[in-house]
Amino acid sequence: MGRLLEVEDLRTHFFTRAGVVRAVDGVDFSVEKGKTLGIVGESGCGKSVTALSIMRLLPTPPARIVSGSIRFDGRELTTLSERELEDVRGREVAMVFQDPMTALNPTLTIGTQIIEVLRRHLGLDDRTARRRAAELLDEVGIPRARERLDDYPHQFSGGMRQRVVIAIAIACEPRLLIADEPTTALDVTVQAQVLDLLDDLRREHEMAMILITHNMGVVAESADDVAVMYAGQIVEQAPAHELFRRPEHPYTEALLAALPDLDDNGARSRRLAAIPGRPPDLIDPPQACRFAARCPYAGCGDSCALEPPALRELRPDHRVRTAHPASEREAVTA
Amino acid sequence: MAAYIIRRVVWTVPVVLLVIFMTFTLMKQIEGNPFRKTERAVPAAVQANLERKFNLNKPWYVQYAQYVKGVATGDLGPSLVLRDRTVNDIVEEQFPRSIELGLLAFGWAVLLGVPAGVLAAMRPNSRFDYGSMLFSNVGFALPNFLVATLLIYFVSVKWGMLPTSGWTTWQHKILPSFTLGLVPMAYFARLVRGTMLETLQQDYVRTAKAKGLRRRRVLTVHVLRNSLIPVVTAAAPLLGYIITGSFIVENIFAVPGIGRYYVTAVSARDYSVVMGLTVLLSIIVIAANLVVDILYGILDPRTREART
Amino acid sequence: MRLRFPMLIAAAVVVAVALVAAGCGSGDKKGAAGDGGAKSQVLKMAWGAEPPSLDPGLATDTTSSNVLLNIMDPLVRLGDDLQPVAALAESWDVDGKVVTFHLRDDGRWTNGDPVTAQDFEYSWKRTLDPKLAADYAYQLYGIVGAEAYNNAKPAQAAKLRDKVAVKALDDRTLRVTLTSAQPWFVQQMAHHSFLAVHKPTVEKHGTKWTEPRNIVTNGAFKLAGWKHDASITLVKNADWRNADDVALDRVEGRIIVDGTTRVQAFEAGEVDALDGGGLPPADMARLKQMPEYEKYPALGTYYYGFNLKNIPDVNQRRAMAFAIDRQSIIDNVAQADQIPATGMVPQGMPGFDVIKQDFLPTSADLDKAKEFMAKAEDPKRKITLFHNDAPGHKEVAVAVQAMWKDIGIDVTIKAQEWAQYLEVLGPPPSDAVYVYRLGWIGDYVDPMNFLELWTSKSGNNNTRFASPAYDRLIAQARDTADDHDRYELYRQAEAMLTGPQGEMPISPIYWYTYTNLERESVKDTFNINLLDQFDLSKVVIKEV
Amino acid sequence: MSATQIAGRVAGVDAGAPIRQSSLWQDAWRRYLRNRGAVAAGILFLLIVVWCIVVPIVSPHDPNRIEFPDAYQGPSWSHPFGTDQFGRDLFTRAALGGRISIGIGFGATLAILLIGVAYGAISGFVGGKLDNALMRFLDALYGLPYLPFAILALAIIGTVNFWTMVVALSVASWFITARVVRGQIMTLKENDYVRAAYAVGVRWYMILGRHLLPNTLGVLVITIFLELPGVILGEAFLSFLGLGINPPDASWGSMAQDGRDAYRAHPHIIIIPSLAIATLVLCANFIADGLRDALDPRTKET
Repeated sequence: MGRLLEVEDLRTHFFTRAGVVRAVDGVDFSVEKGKTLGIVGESGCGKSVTALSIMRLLPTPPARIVSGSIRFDGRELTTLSERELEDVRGREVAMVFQDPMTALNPTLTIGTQIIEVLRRHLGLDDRTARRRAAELLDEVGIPRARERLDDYPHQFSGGMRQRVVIAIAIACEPRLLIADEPTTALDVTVQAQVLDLLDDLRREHEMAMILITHNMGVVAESADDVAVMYAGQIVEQAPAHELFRRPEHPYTEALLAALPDLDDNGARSRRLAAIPGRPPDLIDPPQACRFAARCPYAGCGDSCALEPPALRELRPDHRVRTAHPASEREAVTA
Repeated sequence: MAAYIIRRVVWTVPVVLLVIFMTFTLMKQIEGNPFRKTERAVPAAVQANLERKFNLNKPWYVQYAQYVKGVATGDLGPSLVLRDRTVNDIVEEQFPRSIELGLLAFGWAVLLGVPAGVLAAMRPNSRFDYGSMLFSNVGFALPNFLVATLLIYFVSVKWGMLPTSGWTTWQHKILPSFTLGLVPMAYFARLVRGTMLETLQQDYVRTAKAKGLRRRRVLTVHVLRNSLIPVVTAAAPLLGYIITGSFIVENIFAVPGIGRYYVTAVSARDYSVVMGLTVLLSIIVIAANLVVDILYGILDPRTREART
Repeated sequence: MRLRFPMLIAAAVVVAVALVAAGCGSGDKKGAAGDGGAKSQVLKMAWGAEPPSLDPGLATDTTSSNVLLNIMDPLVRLGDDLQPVAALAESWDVDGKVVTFHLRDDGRWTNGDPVTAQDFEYSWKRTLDPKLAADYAYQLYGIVGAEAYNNAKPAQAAKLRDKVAVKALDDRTLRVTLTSAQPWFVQQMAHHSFLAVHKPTVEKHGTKWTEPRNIVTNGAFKLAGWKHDASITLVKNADWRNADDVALDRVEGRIIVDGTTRVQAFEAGEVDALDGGGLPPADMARLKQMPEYEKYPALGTYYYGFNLKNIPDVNQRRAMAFAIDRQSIIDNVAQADQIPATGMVPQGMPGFDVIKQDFLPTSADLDKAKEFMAKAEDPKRKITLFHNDAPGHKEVAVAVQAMWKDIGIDVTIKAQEWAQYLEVLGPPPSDAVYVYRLGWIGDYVDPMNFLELWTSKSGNNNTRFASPAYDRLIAQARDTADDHDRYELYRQAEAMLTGPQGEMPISPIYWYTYTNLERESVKDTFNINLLDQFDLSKVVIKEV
Repeated sequence: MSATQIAGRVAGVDAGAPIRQSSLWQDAWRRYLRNRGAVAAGILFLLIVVWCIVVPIVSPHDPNRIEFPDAYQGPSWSHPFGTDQFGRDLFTRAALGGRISIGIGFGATLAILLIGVAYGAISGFVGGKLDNALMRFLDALYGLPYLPFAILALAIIGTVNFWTMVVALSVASWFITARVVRGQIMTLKENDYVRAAYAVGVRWYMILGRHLLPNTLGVLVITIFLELPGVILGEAFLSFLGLGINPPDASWGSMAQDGRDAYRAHPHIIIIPSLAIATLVLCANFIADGLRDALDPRTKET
């Protein structure tokens, strides 16, 4: 099993008038071919910025990738020119955005919006592209696909629009699909359908996927590996079953504790339960562990309030960034 | 959409009638004798002959009925002052020149204003952005009589590059149309920059980029098209600007159009010309509104259903 | 893509600049100058207005009049001394109230028809026709039966038409019977209202007969083009009776209404002469320095009239007339070398030396003014001054306002646009008016034209001045054929207005001049006469 | 407890209720102060107004006194803007002209607001067929140039003074304002706190006066500065066409008109009032932009 995407020490900062916002500050992860990586975290933790950094879709200025590398299939993305990137986007790596209500151009038919990507990357002629577009719509479960090609986005419901967005994303059979909170803006009833659709498509087209969400339930269902982000950094990373069975980081524990019952379908709609306190200001993050202020175990006489803990591998494939992982904690607290 | 258009068209009829009636009533309120143009008193006999000739001795409702009938059949009546010509003659000969002036002004505005706005939006806070926005703000604020005066002095009188006035060759048309186009130009530049910046931040533009579309296609198909919709909507009010601006520009540049006639006709009490021009201007603006609304519906599919 | 938009614009700018540069390279900037050898006789001039009508019966304004007098042949023109000079009429006899004109036999319409006495009879009666409703029909009221016909109800029109005493005795003899002696009648023939029109053309084309494609004329020039509000092109009429003496081949006229725009066109070399329609007063100081500047005396008086109802005391009126610094207004405000006016009848008018009163000062005489003011009974110290909003009047009003402040009178200036203004002036004038400004430009060369304004029945007497003695003087003058006797009557009349014992219903301010810009190549031959007429057939473009 | 108070309570707990007015305006003010261009424009605008008010009072020159020997002087220490053809001090006269231009500008803008608010409020509040009729009428007239009607109005009134100018400039300029107000009222009407007020039986005029109109205030403040440039330029156009107010008073427009004929020899006479107009218009535009950013929460600063 090869690594399709390797992100190393990615730092994406926003240079604003108020100061430098370290939105992503040293993130490492990789995605295996055909596997799903879930990235979880509260809003503002940098997970979307990470996704947009991979796509190089962040507005520059103010955003800039200050260091790190993103290798896709061995190819360094951070140094590609805009023109070279255009060949990667949509063709090799595609993205599904959070809000289907705004992700589609309201003045163009959805047909046009699918066809343009087919023509761009696959060089199809108009007729073939149109036929393929209809097939794609059909594939993502839109009834009467051929007729609906000439409809405008506002004539579709939110769930249907997200299906269109997904159809656009998979149109050129990309090897990596980044889904950035694909269900957040949708009605509870359609969230599951869209997730299932994504999972099916991933399997069918043998794509790898990065699923970004703030919902542990979503991750539990579809991800092979999970990375938990907090304040611009990954705080815990493990295969999904391992993470859910033996969470190590207090933040992960809190996230999981807020999830009542994994088998309960309603759980997917549950937002993260409130954890007391707020994430730190990313303009001037604390020198110490960024979770320290909210960590119930911090300040127990150790160094974590002064110097930042490193990401360490507790077990094979299970890495965590805390001075107080659960497995080492019993002894102390006991 | 069709029903909407029909309804709008039907609504213009009472509005036009109302405009005619209002103008007619207003004109009747203005004191002054259209037949006394100089110090010389007009003998009673001459006055009576003139009033008979132009039907001014009839009751007002007869005059109004005659006038409405005339407008309906495309006859705006004779001029009370320019005795060799009817209002139709004046409109037919001089209105095209005003339209040409207006279109050229509009051309400047689109040719320079829109690209300036687009470029400024593509590089916000750049020097070009500041420069073009400064130019746009100043262009918007400077009264056009000053602009006209300065342009004529430097370009024509001092440097001798273009004629000072008149409307015959294309060289004659550059300065007046540019002067008149300055305000719409400034307006377009600001408007396009604003809408374009807004559009650039839209999610669907990010989607388009994420699809790997070439930058040119993203900008032309996804950004520009959507940014220009407000520009189309702004065109109708701008028409008003251009028409009123032409009052001064036509006078200063001796453009034989219709704008400056308006002022002259009001002060000469040339009732038929004033009414004819007012009604004509109103109909044009009303028609322009209609066209803009329809265009808007075509450009932005979201509004189509809402209006049927 | 990054570069395309800027490049597009840069390209557009480069192309535009290149075109402009090419355009001015090939443009004939300096007008008629520049071609070697014989001067091409093409005059480029600026007309001050669109002619409202080129129908002699309907025209009322200076521009129409000047175009007409260059494309049509009048019976008589005015010489330099303002005496009548033979034109289409080779001679005329005056026998009391009967005037007989003898036409030349070589008068030709541009379609080849001869110009006949019948043409004049037809034209004058046409002008008087109530159905044509000519504004200037009253110019012909001196002819027996003219006023009655012009007044006619439709039913009687045909009958009254035949009673108008203008008769073509044969093709070349025109006899006119007048209501009184009217010694100025022959000079009046130089006015455009007395021009003939071509009957078949008028009847065929109706109101459109004046369009260049239809018009038939009989003068030194033909109307070759008339783009309304834009240009008027005249070309030499090779078949004209005196064509050999006409130097100009073409007159390319542009219509430029705005004074400053006209001056700019002249200075940029686009036109070689203006039509004397007045230069912007505010720019006069500069223009007067130019070698192309030219001024001509005019028959015209710029005056302030008093509403006698609101300023009843003659001493206050005298005081106000004395407080006006006429010379200062001319030097600082009007600036066109006008002449300080001390009476109603302007300098240059035949008989002026007899008629003139030397009572009013040319500069302010504040001592006298205060003396008069002291004598005034219940002087009005808060008054209004009305003027129309045409250029220049505001400035004079502001100056006079300041001058009257010196004798303790507070003036509120009210500007009104022309039509409204005339309504307010009446006669009788509105009670809101204390003082108003007007001017009078002569129609014909006789003091009568200026003095009859102040008769009690005159439609131009906006002062409420009404004196039976004055009316009698004017009536008497109308029937006095002898110049010397008539001038004496005029002197008495003028004295009743502006003399030491006069009622002072008006305070004259200045006598007009015409100012113009003329290229030095035409300056000698382009001349404007006292009645604001210029004869293009005399203009020659010289080498300078 | 009165019905209105109850409605207030209901409104207070509702999510759609407006934030307390004072804090809304305080927030707006803070946002405005952060916009440097708008602040500079506001200060300049105030300075011009102060100049117009103060200078004629303290000036050593009588603005209407004629001194021909001093005519057409260029700028100097005693006459910072030079003098006009009568030797009158242009610094003082420009300030007086500013009083008139700005006065007419604000007067006409307020008149436009009054008509526009009345029309828009009635249309939006009553709704239904009346609204439909009023709006179709507005649709048709939208963009109709106001200058022809202003010229007609001036001709009818006959004399031109401050008030007739205000009437002339506002008579056909209120269409946009009416539309904006109507739209605002329509949106506000849908708010739950308004519904709640209805539910508890608050009278319509109380609803209009207490809940609807005060909430359009922000839009109206913006509108003032959006309309002001047009009105000031309109007054200048009319004056330039010779339809301005009577001497010896002068607005900037009529001063510029005086200056055009003399511009070749004495350019300062047209340039100074024209630049004054331009500066004022520029300031008003910047202020309007600043106010819009400050009062409209949708537009965020970048």
